[in-house]
Amino acid sequence: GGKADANGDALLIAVIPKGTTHEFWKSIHSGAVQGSRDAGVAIYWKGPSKDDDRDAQIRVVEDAISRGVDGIVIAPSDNRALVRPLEEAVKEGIPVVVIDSPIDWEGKVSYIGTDNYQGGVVGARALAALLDGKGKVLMMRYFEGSGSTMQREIGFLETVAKEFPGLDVISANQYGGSTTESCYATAENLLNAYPQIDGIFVACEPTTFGMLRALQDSGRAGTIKVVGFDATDKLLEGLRTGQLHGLVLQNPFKMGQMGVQAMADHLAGHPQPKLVDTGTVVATKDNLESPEIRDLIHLDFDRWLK
Amino acid sequence: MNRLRALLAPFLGLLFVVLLFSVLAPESFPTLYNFRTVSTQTVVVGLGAIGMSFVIMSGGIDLSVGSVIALSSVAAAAALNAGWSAAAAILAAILTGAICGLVNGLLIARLRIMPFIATLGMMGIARGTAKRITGGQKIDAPASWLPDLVSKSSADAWLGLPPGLWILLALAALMAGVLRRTPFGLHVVAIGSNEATARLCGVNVPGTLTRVYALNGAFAGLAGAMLFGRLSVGEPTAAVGLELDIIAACVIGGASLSGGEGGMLGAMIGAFLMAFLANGMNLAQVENYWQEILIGAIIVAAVALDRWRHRRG
Amino acid sequence: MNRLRALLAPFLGLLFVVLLFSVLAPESFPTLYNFRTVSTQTVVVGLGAIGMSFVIMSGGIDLSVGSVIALSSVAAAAALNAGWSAAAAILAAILTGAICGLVNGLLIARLRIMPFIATLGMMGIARGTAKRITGGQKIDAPASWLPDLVSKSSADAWLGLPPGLWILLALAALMAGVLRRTPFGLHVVAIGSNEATARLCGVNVPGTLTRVYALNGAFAGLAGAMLFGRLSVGEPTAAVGLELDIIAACVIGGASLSGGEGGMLGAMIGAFLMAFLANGMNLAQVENYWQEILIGAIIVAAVALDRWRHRRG
Amino acid sequence: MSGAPRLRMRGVSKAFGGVQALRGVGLEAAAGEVHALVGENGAGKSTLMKMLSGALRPDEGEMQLDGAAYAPSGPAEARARGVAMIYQELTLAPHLTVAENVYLGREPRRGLLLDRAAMREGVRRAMELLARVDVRPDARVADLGPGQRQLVEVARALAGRAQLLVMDEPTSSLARDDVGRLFAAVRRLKAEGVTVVYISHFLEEVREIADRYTVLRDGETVARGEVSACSDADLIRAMVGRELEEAYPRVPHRAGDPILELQELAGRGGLRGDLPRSVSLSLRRGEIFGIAGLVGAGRTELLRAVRGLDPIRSGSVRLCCVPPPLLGLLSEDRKQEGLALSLSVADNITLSRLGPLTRWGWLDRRAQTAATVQRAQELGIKITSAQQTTGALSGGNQQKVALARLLHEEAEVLLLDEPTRGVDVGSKAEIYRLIGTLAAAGKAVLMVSSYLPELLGVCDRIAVMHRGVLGAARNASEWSEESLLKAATRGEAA
Ligand SMILES: Nc1ncnc2c1ncn2[C@@H]1O[C@H](COP(=O)(O)OP(=O)(O)OP(=O)(O)O)[C@@H](O)[C@H]1O
Ligand SMILES: Nc1ncnc2c1ncn2[C@@H]1O[C@H](COP(=O)(O)OP(=O)(O)OP(=O)(O)O)[C@@H](O)[C@H]1O
Ligand SMILES: [Mg+2]
Ligand SMILES: [Mg+2]
Repeated sequence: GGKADANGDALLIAVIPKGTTHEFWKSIHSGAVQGSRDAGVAIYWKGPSKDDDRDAQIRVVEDAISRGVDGIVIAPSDNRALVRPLEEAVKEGIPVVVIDSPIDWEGKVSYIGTDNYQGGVVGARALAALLDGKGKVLMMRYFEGSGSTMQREIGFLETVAKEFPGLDVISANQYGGSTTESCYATAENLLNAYPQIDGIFVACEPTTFGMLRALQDSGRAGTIKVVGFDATDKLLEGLRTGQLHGLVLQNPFKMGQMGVQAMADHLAGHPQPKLVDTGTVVATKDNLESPEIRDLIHLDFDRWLK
Repeated sequence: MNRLRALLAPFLGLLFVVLLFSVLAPESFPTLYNFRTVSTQTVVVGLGAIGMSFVIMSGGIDLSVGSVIALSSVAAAAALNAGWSAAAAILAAILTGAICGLVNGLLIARLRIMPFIATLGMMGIARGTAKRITGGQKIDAPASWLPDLVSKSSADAWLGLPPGLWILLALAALMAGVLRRTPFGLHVVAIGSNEATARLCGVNVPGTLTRVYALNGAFAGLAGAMLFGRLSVGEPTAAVGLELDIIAACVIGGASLSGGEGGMLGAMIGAFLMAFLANGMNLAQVENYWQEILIGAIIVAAVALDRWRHRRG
Repeated sequence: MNRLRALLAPFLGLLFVVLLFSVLAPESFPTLYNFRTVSTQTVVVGLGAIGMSFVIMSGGIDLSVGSVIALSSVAAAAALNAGWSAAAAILAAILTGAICGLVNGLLIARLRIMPFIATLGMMGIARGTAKRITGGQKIDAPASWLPDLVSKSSADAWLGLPPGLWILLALAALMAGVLRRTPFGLHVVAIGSNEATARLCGVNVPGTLTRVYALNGAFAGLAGAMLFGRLSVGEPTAAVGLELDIIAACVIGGASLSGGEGGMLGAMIGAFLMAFLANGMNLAQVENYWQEILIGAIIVAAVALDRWRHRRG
Repeated sequence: MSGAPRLRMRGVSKAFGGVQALRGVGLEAAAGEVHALVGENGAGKSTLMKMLSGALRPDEGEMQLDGAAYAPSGPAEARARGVAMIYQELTLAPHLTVAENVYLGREPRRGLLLDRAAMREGVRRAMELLARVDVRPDARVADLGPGQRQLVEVARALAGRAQLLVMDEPTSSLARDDVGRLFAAVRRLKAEGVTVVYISHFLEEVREIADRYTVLRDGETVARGEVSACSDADLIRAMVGRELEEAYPRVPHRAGDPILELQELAGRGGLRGDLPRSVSLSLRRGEIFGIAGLVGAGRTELLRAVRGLDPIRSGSVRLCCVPPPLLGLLSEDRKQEGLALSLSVADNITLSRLGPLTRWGWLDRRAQTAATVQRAQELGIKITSAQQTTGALSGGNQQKVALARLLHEEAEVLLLDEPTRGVDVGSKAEIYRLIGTLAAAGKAVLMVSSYLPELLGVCDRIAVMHRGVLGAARNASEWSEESLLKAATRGEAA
């Protein structure tokens, strides 16, 4: 943290998301702001100009190194590709805390995030509970090469295979694609292909949203049990109206907050645990108003981002 | 006639795809409901292809439509949020698109910047503006009847088909007439065929080109409104690369990027061909990458066939 | 001379950007480390722009380079996985690119399909193939010295600058010579200037064009190897839309898409201009969308200026 | 009204960048007059007429129509004022039909739509005037031959009810009969009181159709008067600015061994892809062999097939000796094919044979410049530098650059397609002298031309092509213009 003086009095910590266009990142941003207030540091929030573009995120890391920040908190868009630039950061004396998605790298101070595989496991159990352990199940994937969703998808499929022999996965090889409208069109097509489905699992916000729209539009919303991921207003509304039945929620606010806090503590010389699981919970229509879930979904972004 | 013969290959291609998947997925593909689904999926690309046909006929190209569609979908959402009616929101989207198109047109017609470059610039400008307006987020909008236009439920259907499909077909027919039956359309084809001639014959070339790009922008705007209807949110990162699908629809339908050749019916066939292909592959559980490979191959094959037909006369 | 005067505007633009951000971010922008950073960020686009310069000079365009770069990065990773050396992996990437380019060239030169269409088709085919090979996932590869080429750490540097930058500059200088000083280069320029004349003069037009696209593919392949070096994984979904950045670099540097005009130095200036702009905006904390808007505006302005200069003579 | 001429132009000037194309030009023409505008290449004829048609605007000077000021803002206004123009370069849109081309820019409308019936009717009437009803209004222009295309161009001017009709080299692609029909149409218009400004490099056409003339030289009016009151020599002197000793300078040369033999050659050129059909000839070193024929006879296609640019269907092209002598083709279409106008003069001249100018595979620019300067001196090409852009040269000099390329190629067989098309009288004589010099140096020349006097004046032997079939060759002295024309239209070598 020797560069603190060059940047004024406060330490400057770069917080680097994978993208900027999902509400998920806004929650992380809010948490990071909260963390910076708690710890009395300054943060520098910068995402890649193209979402989910690894090279673009590498550039942001490189530029942060050039800028001489005191620490980097990053949600890496790839568990390998970001290793090298982050190693370079460490070489330049900039420590790194990893949040949200894991990375195959020992040099990090700490990983604070969801165990994505576990997210898939939780989703599988929730869906199985909704279906009483039997029925035909469909899973629509996100786009090719998306690491965290792939972990969830594997977690889901392996859990179904291991724990729920009564569940029959009838389709799991179709990708929705990286944009909302391509997920939507694929969801429409899949629903047409399978008139008889009992349950659906989708592992991220765009696929959940696309599936919800397709179900609404085909008039089948509510008749098929759906477990999706993440919470946006549209998805929560779906939950309330009984069109979605479970949303696996992560705790992005906590990731941002703890990420910045951990970095500040590390810079202050306090040792940090290597791994912190921020946990996943399943929100359902019934537990929506419970305090645990309310804290996760009703963020008033203006408190942090205005 | 000549122009009809040019449509034969894309039409046979469409027929082939439809028959193929009717065999591969007999339960789900050849159903009225699935046809309604494919229609609503085609509306956005189809509307874009109507405007793009004019641009391509005039010898130009517009790379900015994907971005303009996204910006217009954001505009529609913002208008609804501001308490405007659904009709007013559609108009706002069309107007947004038309303004972007107008700027393209002025750059191309007045400053004489090549269409590829001018619209490449606009591609970044419109996309950046959309993100600027929304702060990079999806924006929600209150409920309205706009999404019903691209609904595939029979409750919203007109004569059994989605309203969006009727709108698409009606506009395609109307604009085919404009292209072939009006002085404006004749001027567009003349510019694409030989711009110097058009100029010497007293055709207002800059004015016509400006109108062509503004028209294309307006159709992109309408497509944006329909995209908003489909997603029910305005999304600044939507429709990335959609311009290439739209151009591909026109080209598969027989349009020539050197201008003067093409037509509305061909563009519609091209748009439906791509939509049926994607739909059929999903239904038949074909891996996604085959779709990319096949669409690429079809584009090349369509043009190779056309070249071969031309050479044999 | 004429050709140097055409470079004035992009060069002044580059200078302006560098000075501007040196003022806006005086601590971090004008440092050697940051310059090394920007250089490595430019290598992929810069290598692509070398090949693309030949294509654009010949009056063509290649929309498939982004996909080909991704496919080549996958090929490099696969080669390393198969136990090949880093040098062999680079060769594998170059060869993969060259084969894609060769197919483009044959479609364009032999079947006489327009470059826009042929390469639009290849764009889908190469991307789909990359996904097919990897099953849609990125593929890991064992450690090698390949990533050091695009490392910006001073330990890997040659004479204080990243190896990748030296490679880029050396190849650009070499290919500038090839373009201006060899019969092949002169034939390329002649084809771009007037293809019929080139044919009349006994230039082997199909052969030359085939070689131009194969060469461009080979450079895309090398760029893919460098991208693999940056990412240290082979990624089928990488470099989407990168072709537009590469074309923009050439155009900002003064190339004309109607052929016959342009050059290597200009393309390099264009590539660095875009990289410095993105880097400077990150350092100066400018929001992302401004970057998109500004790059778009710069493309248009560069060409508008060029047109204006032309008209004044 | 009666006192003012139909057209009066005074003090018209125009500059393109540094080039002063016109300086203070004046021109007057009365109603019902055919006025010839003549001058060397680059004299400014087309530029002057483009002011009238609204395609260009004068920098200085004034124009009047029937005594009223005339300053059209564009082609549309010019046409509204009754001025029509046939441009030198064919200006048709190939994807449109004949009717659409004729009415482009002033379409008859019914409501918001095009009135196609009226368009068809108008075209039919114009074609009747030209006695060529075989050109259908609904045919696509892309499907027409070059002669028919030029007729469409003429029909466009005729259909417009013009008071002033400008024709810029309207006969360059027309067959003899069509020229006759065109002149008949012009006479009819003249009788109706229409004023025609007629630009041509063919003095015999001027003599046949024009009443009065104006001569331009270097952008200035140098002579005007009654056509009947001046001789060809007077006109040429005014155009060239000096006495032209000889229209067809002869350089002595002798024919040697055969170098090129064609036997029953048939190719795949032309609109229907079957030209030429059957060509047999034997060409000798040091010989100038001329080929006459109507437009569309397949002469261009013959040269292209021999040069290897178009595929050969059957028959053979045999060249003497090993290694075979080089063939060089001079294209009839300088702008579209002959030259890369945006490249330098040096590149254009040396492009076809860069080998000797390279060392270790790299081009030696100094050797290239030296070779260029040498050719320029040999042919008297006026250039300021070898790196000058070719497009900046005048038409005659451009043609010489194209010829210089054949010299640089060291071609032994020169295939010259319309080597003097659009070239003025003075430059023509220089090109003829050059052709003679080449023959004297032992090169074989196969020359296609539609201008019969030059074939008769330059060639040793001449054969006539009719519908893709080449007739028997005879010595030039055995032909006359009449016999050539007869053979070209009827196909008999008698
Ligand atoms: N658009 C232009 N830009 C630059 N120079 C031009 C342009 N048009 C004509 N010129 C120049 O103006 C001069 C007059 O050209 P113009 O075409 O009027 O000659 P012309 O008498 O019609 O010759 P020709 O008999 O070859 O048709 C020439 O020097 C020509 O190079
Ligand atoms: N199918 C075609 N499409 C386009 N242009 C053509 C076609 N055929 C010929 N031309 C061009 O039209 C011009 C005149 O060619 P034309 O058909 O009169 O044949 P030609 O044999 O060259 O006539 P001529 O005997 O007078 O030389 C040439 O420039 C030729 O290249
Ligand atoms: Mg002229
Ligand atoms: Mg000819």
